[in-house]
Amino acid sequence: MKLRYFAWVRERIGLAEEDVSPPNDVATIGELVVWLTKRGEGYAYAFENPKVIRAAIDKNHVRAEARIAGAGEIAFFPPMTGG
Amino acid sequence: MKLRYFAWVRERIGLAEEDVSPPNDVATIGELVVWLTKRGEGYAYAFENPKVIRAAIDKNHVRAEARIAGAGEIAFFPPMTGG
Amino acid sequence: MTTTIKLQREAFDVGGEIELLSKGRTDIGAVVTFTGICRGDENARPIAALTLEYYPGMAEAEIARHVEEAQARWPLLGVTVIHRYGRLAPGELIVLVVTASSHREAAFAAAEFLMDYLKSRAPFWKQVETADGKTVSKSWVEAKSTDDAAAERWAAPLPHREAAK
Amino acid sequence: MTTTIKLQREAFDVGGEIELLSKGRTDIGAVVTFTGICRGDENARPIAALTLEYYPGMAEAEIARHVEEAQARWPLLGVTVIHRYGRLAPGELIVLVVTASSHREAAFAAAEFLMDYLKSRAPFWKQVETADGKTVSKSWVEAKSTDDAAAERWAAPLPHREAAK
Repeated sequence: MKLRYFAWVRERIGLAEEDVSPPNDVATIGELVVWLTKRGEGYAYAFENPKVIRAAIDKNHVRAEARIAGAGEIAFFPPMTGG
Repeated sequence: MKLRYFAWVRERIGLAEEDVSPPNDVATIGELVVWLTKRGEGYAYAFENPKVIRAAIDKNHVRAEARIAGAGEIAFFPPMTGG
Repeated sequence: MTTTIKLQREAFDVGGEIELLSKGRTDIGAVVTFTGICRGDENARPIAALTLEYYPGMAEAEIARHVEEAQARWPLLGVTVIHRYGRLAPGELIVLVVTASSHREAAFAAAEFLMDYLKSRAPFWKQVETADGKTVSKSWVEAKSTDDAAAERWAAPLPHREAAK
Repeated sequence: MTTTIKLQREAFDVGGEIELLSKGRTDIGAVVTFTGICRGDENARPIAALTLEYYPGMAEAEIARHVEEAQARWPLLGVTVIHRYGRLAPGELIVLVVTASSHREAAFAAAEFLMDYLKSRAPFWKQVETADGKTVSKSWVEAKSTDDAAAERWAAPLPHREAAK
Protein backbone atom coordinates (compact mmCIF):
# COMPACT_ATOMS: atom_id res chain seq x y z
CA MET A 1 0.00 0.00 0.00
CA LYS A 2 1.02 3.55 -0.67
CA LEU A 3 1.79 5.86 2.26
CA ARG A 4 1.95 9.63 2.02
CA TYR A 5 3.34 12.05 4.58
CA PHE A 6 2.75 15.77 4.89
CA ALA A 7 4.24 18.79 6.69
CA TRP A 8 6.47 17.88 9.65
CA VAL A 9 5.56 14.21 9.45
CA ARG A 10 7.07 14.26 5.94
CA GLU A 11 10.11 16.22 7.12
CA ARG A 12 10.82 13.96 10.10
CA ILE A 13 10.47 10.76 8.08
CA GLY A 14 12.41 12.28 5.21
CA LEU A 15 9.99 10.99 2.56
CA ALA A 16 6.87 12.39 0.90
CA GLU A 17 5.61 8.91 -0.01
CA GLU A 18 6.59 5.27 -0.10
CA ASP A 19 5.16 1.80 -0.72
CA VAL A 20 5.03 -0.55 2.25
CA SER A 21 3.77 -4.08 2.87
CA PRO A 22 3.00 -4.43 6.57
CA PRO A 23 2.36 -7.95 7.95
CA ASN A 24 -1.19 -9.22 8.18
CA ASP A 25 -1.51 -8.59 11.92
CA VAL A 26 -1.24 -4.84 11.28
CA ALA A 27 -4.96 -4.25 10.90
CA THR A 28 -5.70 -0.67 11.95
CA ILE A 29 -4.26 2.81 11.47
CA GLY A 30 -3.07 2.74 15.09
CA GLU A 31 -1.28 -0.57 14.54
CA LEU A 32 0.26 0.75 11.33
CA VAL A 33 1.68 3.71 13.26
CA VAL A 34 3.24 1.35 15.83
CA TRP A 35 4.71 -0.78 13.02
CA LEU A 36 6.07 2.30 11.17
CA THR A 37 7.66 3.64 14.37
CA LYS A 38 10.01 0.62 14.35
CA ARG A 39 11.25 1.39 10.85
CA GLY A 40 13.80 3.97 12.00
CA GLU A 41 14.62 7.08 13.93
CA GLY A 42 12.79 9.46 11.60
CA TYR A 43 9.60 7.42 11.94
CA ALA A 44 9.96 7.25 15.73
CA TYR A 45 10.39 11.04 15.80
CA ALA A 46 7.44 11.66 13.46
CA PHE A 47 5.13 9.45 15.50
CA GLU A 48 6.56 10.22 18.98
CA ASN A 49 3.19 11.67 20.02
CA PRO A 50 0.68 9.50 18.11
CA LYS A 51 -2.28 11.39 19.58
CA VAL A 52 -1.60 14.48 17.48
CA ILE A 53 -1.14 12.55 14.23
CA ARG A 54 -4.06 12.65 11.80
CA ALA A 55 -4.65 10.01 9.17
CA ALA A 56 -6.61 9.59 5.95
CA ILE A 57 -7.47 6.46 4.00
CA ASP A 58 -8.03 7.08 0.31
CA LYS A 59 -8.35 10.82 1.02
CA ASN A 60 -10.94 10.51 3.79
CA HIS A 61 -10.19 11.45 7.39
CA VAL A 62 -10.14 8.36 9.63
CA ARG A 63 -9.50 7.57 13.28
CA ALA A 64 -6.80 5.34 14.78
CA GLU A 65 -9.30 2.46 15.02
CA ALA A 66 -10.00 2.49 11.27
CA ARG A 67 -9.15 -0.80 9.52
CA ILE A 68 -6.62 -0.53 6.73
CA ALA A 69 -7.61 -3.64 4.76
CA GLY A 70 -8.26 -2.68 1.15
CA ALA A 71 -6.75 0.80 1.50
CA GLY A 72 -5.09 2.14 -1.64
CA GLU A 73 -3.42 5.18 -0.12
CA ILE A 74 -2.91 6.04 3.53
CA ALA A 75 -1.72 9.50 4.59
CA PHE A 76 -0.31 10.75 7.88
CA PHE A 77 -0.07 14.41 8.79
CA PRO A 78 -0.15 16.90 11.68
CA PRO A 79 -3.27 18.83 12.72
CA MET A 80 -4.34 21.02 9.83
CA THR A 81 -3.66 24.75 9.68
CA GLY A 82 -5.30 26.00 6.49
CA GLY A 83 -7.48 29.01 5.84
CA MET B 1 -39.38 74.15 15.04
CA LYS B 2 -38.59 72.32 11.83
CA LEU B 3 -40.37 69.08 11.07
CA ARG B 4 -39.20 66.54 8.49
CA TYR B 5 -41.12 63.61 7.07
CA PHE B 6 -39.81 60.57 5.23
CA ALA B 7 -41.11 57.72 3.06
CA TRP B 8 -44.88 57.15 3.35
CA VAL B 9 -45.20 59.63 6.21
CA ARG B 10 -43.91 62.25 3.76
CA GLU B 11 -46.20 61.01 0.98
CA ARG B 12 -49.33 60.97 3.15
CA ILE B 13 -48.72 64.44 4.60
CA GLY B 14 -47.68 65.71 1.19
CA LEU B 15 -44.68 67.60 2.53
CA ALA B 16 -41.03 66.74 3.05
CA GLU B 17 -40.58 69.43 5.69
CA GLU B 18 -42.28 72.39 7.32
CA ASP B 19 -41.93 74.83 10.19
CA VAL B 20 -44.51 74.61 12.96
CA SER B 21 -45.09 76.34 16.28
CA PRO B 22 -47.11 74.01 18.50
CA PRO B 23 -48.63 75.48 21.69
CA ASN B 24 -46.69 75.18 24.95
CA ASP B 25 -48.78 72.29 26.29
CA VAL B 26 -47.42 70.07 23.48
CA ALA B 27 -44.42 68.81 25.41
CA THR B 28 -43.54 65.38 24.06
CA ILE B 29 -43.17 63.59 20.72
CA GLY B 30 -46.40 61.71 21.46
CA GLU B 31 -48.26 64.94 22.13
CA LEU B 32 -46.81 66.49 18.99
CA VAL B 33 -48.18 63.58 16.95
CA VAL B 34 -51.66 64.10 18.45
CA TRP B 35 -51.44 67.81 17.68
CA LEU B 36 -50.26 67.20 14.10
CA THR B 37 -53.06 64.70 13.49
CA LYS B 38 -55.57 67.55 13.83
CA ARG B 39 -53.90 69.61 11.11
CA GLY B 40 -55.61 67.79 8.27
CA GLU B 41 -56.55 64.59 6.52
CA GLY B 42 -53.03 63.80 5.30
CA TYR B 43 -51.67 64.10 8.84
CA ALA B 44 -54.47 61.94 10.23
CA TYR B 45 -53.69 59.31 7.59
CA ALA B 46 -49.91 59.46 8.20
CA PHE B 47 -50.33 59.08 11.95
CA GLU B 48 -53.36 56.73 11.92
CA ASN B 49 -51.29 54.06 13.64
CA PRO B 50 -48.97 56.07 15.90
CA LYS B 51 -47.32 52.92 17.27
CA VAL B 52 -45.49 52.24 14.01
CA ILE B 53 -44.23 55.82 13.62
CA ARG B 54 -40.58 56.41 14.49
CA ALA B 55 -39.23 59.81 15.49
CA ALA B 56 -35.88 61.56 15.74
CA ILE B 57 -34.95 64.78 17.50
CA ASP B 58 -31.94 66.50 16.00
CA LYS B 59 -31.08 63.31 14.12
CA ASN B 60 -31.19 60.98 17.13
CA HIS B 61 -33.80 58.25 17.50
CA VAL B 62 -36.25 59.08 20.32
CA ARG B 63 -39.33 57.50 21.88
CA ALA B 64 -42.84 58.95 22.13
CA GLU B 65 -42.15 60.12 25.69
CA ALA B 66 -39.17 62.26 24.63
CA ARG B 67 -39.57 65.98 25.43
CA ILE B 68 -39.41 68.31 22.46
CA ALA B 69 -38.36 71.50 24.28
CA GLY B 70 -35.24 72.91 22.65
CA ALA B 71 -35.48 70.64 19.59
CA GLY B 72 -34.15 72.18 16.38
CA GLU B 73 -35.41 69.51 13.97
CA ILE B 74 -37.89 66.73 14.56
CA ALA B 75 -38.38 63.94 12.03
CA PHE B 76 -41.17 61.37 11.64
CA PHE B 77 -40.83 58.24 9.54
CA PRO B 78 -41.93 54.61 9.18
CA PRO B 79 -39.88 51.66 10.43
CA MET B 80 -36.58 51.62 8.58
CA THR B 81 -35.82 49.25 5.70
CA GLY B 82 -32.23 49.92 4.71
CA GLY B 83 -29.41 47.52 3.97
CA MET C 1 -8.55 52.13 12.48
CA THR C 2 -9.44 53.22 8.95
CA THR C 3 -13.10 54.21 8.72
CA THR C 4 -14.89 55.10 5.52
CA ILE C 5 -18.60 55.92 5.41
CA LYS C 6 -20.18 56.96 2.14
CA LEU C 7 -23.77 57.59 1.10
CA GLN C 8 -23.91 57.89 -2.65
CA ARG C 9 -26.03 57.52 -5.76
CA GLU C 10 -23.19 56.00 -7.79
CA ALA C 11 -22.19 52.37 -8.00
CA PHE C 12 -19.24 51.11 -5.95
CA ASP C 13 -16.49 48.58 -6.61
CA VAL C 14 -16.18 45.86 -3.97
CA GLY C 15 -12.69 44.75 -4.97
CA GLY C 16 -11.46 48.34 -5.05
CA GLU C 17 -12.84 49.02 -1.58
CA ILE C 18 -11.18 45.91 -0.14
CA GLU C 19 -7.91 47.04 -1.67
CA LEU C 20 -8.28 50.58 -0.32
CA LEU C 21 -8.71 49.14 3.15
CA SER C 22 -6.03 46.46 3.13
CA LYS C 23 -3.40 47.18 0.47
CA GLY C 24 0.14 47.43 1.79
CA ARG C 25 -0.87 46.43 5.31
CA THR C 26 0.53 43.37 7.03
CA ASP C 27 -1.46 43.60 10.26
CA ILE C 28 -4.76 42.62 8.61
CA GLY C 29 -5.31 38.87 8.46
CA ALA C 30 -9.03 38.78 7.68
CA VAL C 31 -11.36 40.87 5.54
CA VAL C 32 -15.10 40.20 5.42
CA THR C 33 -17.41 41.93 2.96
CA PHE C 34 -21.15 41.98 2.75
CA THR C 35 -22.72 43.17 -0.48
CA GLY C 36 -26.47 43.71 -0.67
CA ILE C 37 -27.89 43.41 -4.17
CA CYS C 38 -31.26 44.52 -5.53
CA ARG C 39 -33.18 41.33 -6.23
CA GLY C 40 -35.66 40.98 -9.07
CA ASP C 41 -38.49 40.03 -6.73
CA GLU C 42 -40.02 41.17 -3.46
CA ASN C 43 -42.44 38.85 -1.66
CA ALA C 44 -42.42 36.56 -4.69
CA ARG C 45 -43.56 39.36 -7.07
CA PRO C 46 -41.23 40.57 -9.81
CA ILE C 47 -40.06 44.16 -9.36
CA ALA C 48 -38.88 46.75 -11.87
CA ALA C 49 -36.76 48.82 -9.51
CA LEU C 50 -36.12 49.86 -5.93
CA THR C 51 -35.91 53.48 -4.81
CA LEU C 52 -34.00 54.21 -1.64
CA GLU C 53 -34.75 57.30 0.40
CA TYR C 54 -32.67 58.29 3.41
CA TYR C 55 -32.38 60.98 6.05
CA PRO C 56 -29.27 62.98 5.10
CA GLY C 57 -27.11 63.83 8.07
CA MET C 58 -28.82 61.39 10.38
CA ALA C 59 -27.89 58.33 8.31
CA GLU C 60 -24.18 59.27 8.27
CA ALA C 61 -24.15 60.07 11.99
CA GLU C 62 -26.02 56.90 12.91
CA ILE C 63 -23.73 54.69 10.83
CA ALA C 64 -20.67 56.39 12.34
CA ARG C 65 -22.00 55.74 15.85
CA HIS C 66 -22.50 52.07 15.06
CA VAL C 67 -19.08 51.72 13.46
CA GLU C 68 -17.67 53.14 16.71
CA GLU C 69 -19.69 50.63 18.66
CA ALA C 70 -18.35 47.81 16.49
CA GLN C 71 -14.81 49.06 17.16
CA ALA C 72 -15.48 49.06 20.89
CA ARG C 73 -16.74 45.47 20.72
CA TRP C 74 -14.17 43.88 18.43
CA PRO C 75 -10.48 44.50 17.62
CA LEU C 76 -11.03 45.99 14.16
CA LEU C 77 -8.36 47.41 11.87
CA GLY C 78 -10.69 48.93 9.29
CA VAL C 79 -14.37 49.41 8.44
CA THR C 80 -15.99 50.65 5.24
CA VAL C 81 -19.73 51.22 4.87
CA ILE C 82 -21.18 52.40 1.56
CA HIS C 83 -24.93 52.74 1.16
CA ARG C 84 -26.49 53.87 -2.09
CA TYR C 85 -29.70 55.84 -2.46
CA GLY C 86 -31.93 56.70 -5.42
CA ARG C 87 -33.35 54.33 -8.00
CA LEU C 88 -31.70 50.93 -8.42
CA ALA C 89 -32.52 48.20 -10.92
CA PRO C 90 -32.46 44.47 -10.11
CA GLY C 91 -28.88 43.23 -10.05
CA GLU C 92 -27.46 46.56 -8.88
CA LEU C 93 -25.45 46.71 -5.66
CA ILE C 94 -27.16 48.56 -2.80
CA VAL C 95 -24.92 48.35 0.22
CA LEU C 96 -21.38 47.33 1.09
CA VAL C 97 -19.85 46.61 4.48
CA VAL C 98 -16.15 45.75 4.69
CA THR C 99 -14.53 44.82 7.99
CA ALA C 100 -10.87 44.06 8.58
CA SER C 101 -9.18 42.54 11.59
CA SER C 102 -6.15 40.42 12.44
CA HIS C 103 -8.43 37.38 12.83
CA ARG C 104 -11.65 36.21 11.26
CA GLU C 105 -13.97 36.11 14.29
CA ALA C 106 -13.93 39.88 14.77
CA ALA C 107 -14.29 40.61 11.06
CA PHE C 108 -17.32 38.28 10.69
CA ALA C 109 -19.02 39.46 13.88
CA ALA C 110 -18.58 43.15 13.10
CA ALA C 111 -19.88 42.77 9.54
CA GLU C 112 -22.99 40.95 10.77
CA PHE C 113 -23.51 43.50 13.53
CA LEU C 114 -23.31 46.41 11.08
CA MET C 115 -25.63 44.74 8.57
CA ASP C 116 -28.21 43.87 11.24
CA TYR C 117 -28.05 47.49 12.30
CA LEU C 118 -28.34 48.91 8.78
CA LYS C 119 -31.33 46.68 7.99
CA SER C 120 -33.47 47.76 10.92
CA ARG C 121 -32.13 50.91 12.52
CA ALA C 122 -30.45 53.12 9.91
CA PRO C 123 -32.79 55.80 8.49
CA PHE C 124 -33.30 54.34 5.00
CA TRP C 125 -36.56 53.39 3.35
CA LYS C 126 -37.07 51.21 0.31
CA GLN C 127 -39.83 51.71 -2.19
CA VAL C 128 -40.56 48.98 -4.69
CA GLU C 129 -41.72 49.56 -8.27
CA THR C 130 -43.69 46.74 -9.81
CA ALA C 131 -44.73 46.69 -13.43
CA ASP C 132 -47.77 44.57 -14.31
CA GLY C 133 -48.12 45.02 -18.02
CA LYS C 134 -48.29 48.79 -18.55
CA THR C 135 -49.28 49.76 -15.01
CA VAL C 136 -46.43 50.82 -12.77
CA SER C 137 -47.23 50.70 -9.09
CA LYS C 138 -45.10 51.74 -6.16
CA SER C 139 -45.20 50.50 -2.61
CA TRP C 140 -43.01 50.90 0.45
CA VAL C 141 -41.21 47.83 1.68
CA GLU C 142 -42.48 46.77 5.09
CA ALA C 143 -39.99 46.33 7.90
CA LYS C 144 -39.38 42.71 8.86
CA SER C 145 -39.71 41.57 12.43
CA THR C 146 -36.84 39.15 11.74
CA ASP C 147 -34.60 42.16 11.07
CA ASP C 148 -35.59 43.69 14.41
CA ALA C 149 -34.84 40.41 16.12
CA ALA C 150 -31.47 40.20 14.36
CA ALA C 151 -30.56 43.70 15.54
CA GLU C 152 -31.68 42.93 19.07
CA ARG C 153 -29.38 39.93 19.48
CA TRP C 154 -26.52 42.44 19.79
CA ALA C 155 -28.20 44.28 22.67
CA ALA C 156 -26.73 41.90 25.28
CA PRO C 157 -23.82 43.44 27.22
CA LEU C 158 -21.34 40.99 25.65
CA PRO C 159 -21.41 39.94 21.99
CA HIS C 160 -22.78 36.42 22.14
CA ARG C 161 -20.27 35.12 19.62
CA GLU C 162 -17.33 36.03 21.82
CA ALA C 163 -19.01 34.68 24.90
CA ALA C 164 -19.55 31.37 23.07
CA LYS C 165 -15.84 30.91 22.37
CA MET D 1 -26.12 26.54 -7.37
CA THR D 2 -22.87 27.77 -8.89
CA THR D 3 -19.90 26.11 -7.21
CA THR D 4 -16.28 26.99 -7.89
CA ILE D 5 -13.40 25.37 -6.01
CA LYS D 6 -9.84 26.23 -6.95
CA LEU D 7 -6.50 25.36 -5.42
CA GLN D 8 -3.83 27.47 -7.03
CA ARG D 9 -0.43 29.08 -6.65
CA GLU D 10 -1.52 32.30 -8.38
CA ALA D 11 -3.14 35.33 -6.80
CA PHE D 12 -6.90 35.81 -7.11
CA ASP D 13 -9.12 38.85 -7.57
CA VAL D 14 -11.88 39.20 -4.98
CA GLY D 15 -13.98 41.68 -6.96
CA GLY D 16 -13.70 39.54 -10.09
CA GLU D 17 -14.83 36.42 -8.21
CA ILE D 18 -17.85 38.22 -6.75
CA GLU D 19 -18.77 39.37 -10.23
CA LEU D 20 -18.34 35.88 -11.70
CA LEU D 21 -20.76 34.57 -9.09
CA SER D 22 -23.41 37.28 -9.16
CA LYS D 23 -23.26 39.23 -12.43
CA GLY D 24 -26.48 39.25 -14.40
CA ARG D 25 -28.41 37.43 -11.70
CA THR D 26 -31.41 38.93 -9.97
CA ASP D 27 -32.08 36.13 -7.49
CA ILE D 28 -29.02 36.90 -5.37
CA GLY D 29 -29.66 39.50 -2.67
CA ALA D 30 -26.62 38.96 -0.49
CA VAL D 31 -22.97 38.14 -1.13
CA VAL D 32 -20.50 37.58 1.69
CA THR D 33 -16.78 37.23 1.13
CA PHE D 34 -14.03 36.21 3.47
CA THR D 35 -10.46 36.94 2.44
CA GLY D 36 -7.58 35.57 4.49
CA ILE D 37 -4.38 37.59 4.19
CA CYS D 38 -0.82 36.63 5.15
CA ARG D 39 0.01 38.76 8.17
CA GLY D 40 3.50 40.08 8.87
CA ASP D 41 3.64 38.43 12.27
CA GLU D 42 2.89 35.07 13.88
CA ASN D 43 2.67 34.85 17.66
CA ALA D 44 4.00 38.42 17.89
CA ARG D 45 7.17 37.59 15.90
CA PRO D 46 7.74 39.17 12.48
CA ILE D 47 7.67 36.69 9.61
CA ALA D 48 9.29 36.76 6.18
CA ALA D 49 6.88 34.42 4.43
CA LEU D 50 4.40 31.62 4.78
CA THR D 51 4.58 28.38 2.79
CA LEU D 52 1.39 26.43 2.35
CA GLU D 53 1.47 22.70 1.71
CA TYR D 54 -1.66 20.71 0.91
CA TYR D 55 -2.81 17.20 0.09
CA PRO D 56 -3.74 17.29 -3.61
CA GLY D 57 -6.93 15.46 -4.37
CA MET D 58 -8.01 15.23 -0.76
CA ALA D 59 -8.18 19.00 -0.27
CA GLU D 60 -10.43 19.47 -3.32
CA ALA D 61 -12.67 16.55 -2.35
CA GLU D 62 -12.94 17.66 1.28
CA ILE D 63 -13.79 21.24 0.33
CA ALA D 64 -16.38 19.99 -2.16
CA ARG D 65 -17.98 17.82 0.54
CA HIS D 66 -18.21 20.79 2.90
CA VAL D 67 -19.61 23.07 0.22
CA GLU D 68 -22.31 20.42 -0.31
CA GLU D 69 -22.95 20.35 3.41
CA ALA D 70 -23.28 24.15 3.46
CA GLN D 71 -25.81 23.87 0.60
CA ALA D 72 -27.78 21.32 2.58
CA ARG D 73 -27.87 23.61 5.60
CA TRP D 74 -28.59 26.98 3.99
CA PRO D 75 -30.43 28.13 0.84
CA LEU D 76 -27.35 29.11 -1.14
CA LEU D 77 -27.25 30.35 -4.72
CA GLY D 78 -23.49 30.20 -5.19
CA VAL D 79 -20.26 29.33 -3.42
CA THR D 80 -16.66 30.00 -4.44
CA VAL D 81 -13.67 28.71 -2.50
CA ILE D 82 -10.13 29.54 -3.62
CA HIS D 83 -7.16 28.42 -1.53
CA ARG D 84 -3.60 29.21 -2.53
CA TYR D 85 -0.57 27.08 -1.83
CA GLY D 86 3.17 27.67 -2.11
CA ARG D 87 5.17 30.57 -0.71
CA LEU D 88 3.30 33.75 0.19
CA ALA D 89 4.70 37.05 1.45
CA PRO D 90 3.01 39.20 4.12
CA GLY D 91 0.14 41.13 2.60
CA GLU D 92 -0.64 38.44 0.00
CA LEU D 93 -4.10 36.90 -0.11
CA ILE D 94 -4.26 33.25 0.99
CA VAL D 95 -7.86 32.16 0.87
CA LEU D 96 -11.18 33.38 -0.46
CA VAL D 97 -14.68 32.20 0.36
CA VAL D 98 -17.64 33.78 -1.44
CA THR D 99 -21.21 32.82 -0.57
CA ALA D 100 -24.35 34.07 -2.27
CA SER D 101 -27.97 33.75 -1.19
CA SER D 102 -31.22 35.62 -1.50
CA HIS D 103 -30.84 36.86 2.09
CA ARG D 104 -27.92 37.73 4.31
CA GLU D 105 -28.34 35.20 7.13
CA ALA D 106 -27.55 32.20 4.91
CA ALA D 107 -24.64 33.94 3.19
CA PHE D 108 -23.00 34.92 6.50
CA ALA D 109 -23.57 31.56 8.17
CA ALA D 110 -22.26 29.55 5.21
CA ALA D 111 -19.13 31.71 4.88
CA GLU D 112 -18.34 31.28 8.58
CA PHE D 113 -19.03 27.56 8.40
CA LEU D 114 -16.70 27.11 5.43
CA MET D 115 -13.93 29.19 7.01
CA ASP D 116 -14.16 27.35 10.34
CA TYR D 117 -13.90 24.15 8.36
CA LEU D 118 -10.96 25.29 6.23
CA LYS D 119 -9.04 26.48 9.29
CA SER D 120 -9.17 23.23 11.19
CA ARG D 121 -10.22 20.35 8.94
CA ALA D 122 -9.01 20.93 5.39
CA PRO D 123 -5.67 19.23 4.64
CA PHE D 124 -3.45 22.32 4.49
CA TRP D 125 -0.36 23.06 6.57
CA LYS D 126 1.34 26.40 7.06
CA GLN D 127 5.04 26.80 7.55
CA VAL D 128 6.39 30.13 8.76
CA GLU D 129 9.73 31.62 7.71
CA THR D 130 11.28 34.02 10.16
CA ALA D 131 14.38 36.02 9.39
CA ASP D 132 16.44 37.21 12.37
CA GLY D 133 19.29 39.11 10.77
CA LYS D 134 20.85 36.64 8.32
CA THR D 135 19.44 33.46 9.81
CA VAL D 136 16.33 32.15 8.16
CA SER D 137 14.40 29.66 10.27
CA LYS D 138 11.31 27.71 9.38
CA SER D 139 8.67 26.32 11.67
CA TRP D 140 5.27 24.74 11.22
CA VAL D 141 2.29 26.71 12.48
CA GLU D 142 0.61 24.92 15.37
CA ALA D 143 -3.10 24.22 15.14
CA LYS D 144 -5.21 26.37 17.44
CA SER D 145 -7.68 24.80 19.82
CA THR D 146 -9.94 27.83 19.21
CA ASP D 147 -10.14 26.79 15.55
CA ASP D 148 -11.20 23.28 16.57
CA ALA D 149 -13.82 24.75 18.87
CA ALA D 150 -15.08 27.03 16.10
CA ALA D 151 -15.43 24.06 13.73
CA GLU D 152 -17.19 22.01 16.39
CA ARG D 153 -19.97 24.53 16.93
CA TRP D 154 -21.39 23.36 13.58
CA ALA D 155 -21.38 19.71 14.67
CA ALA D 156 -25.06 19.61 15.68
CA PRO D 157 -26.45 16.39 14.21
CA LEU D 158 -27.86 16.56 10.71
CA PRO D 159 -29.34 13.41 9.12
CA HIS D 160 -26.66 13.10 6.44
CA ARG D 161 -23.61 13.78 8.64
CA GLU D 162 -21.15 10.89 8.84
CA ALA D 163 -20.33 9.60 12.29
CA ALA D 164 -16.61 9.98 11.58
CA LYS D 165 -16.94 13.75 11.75
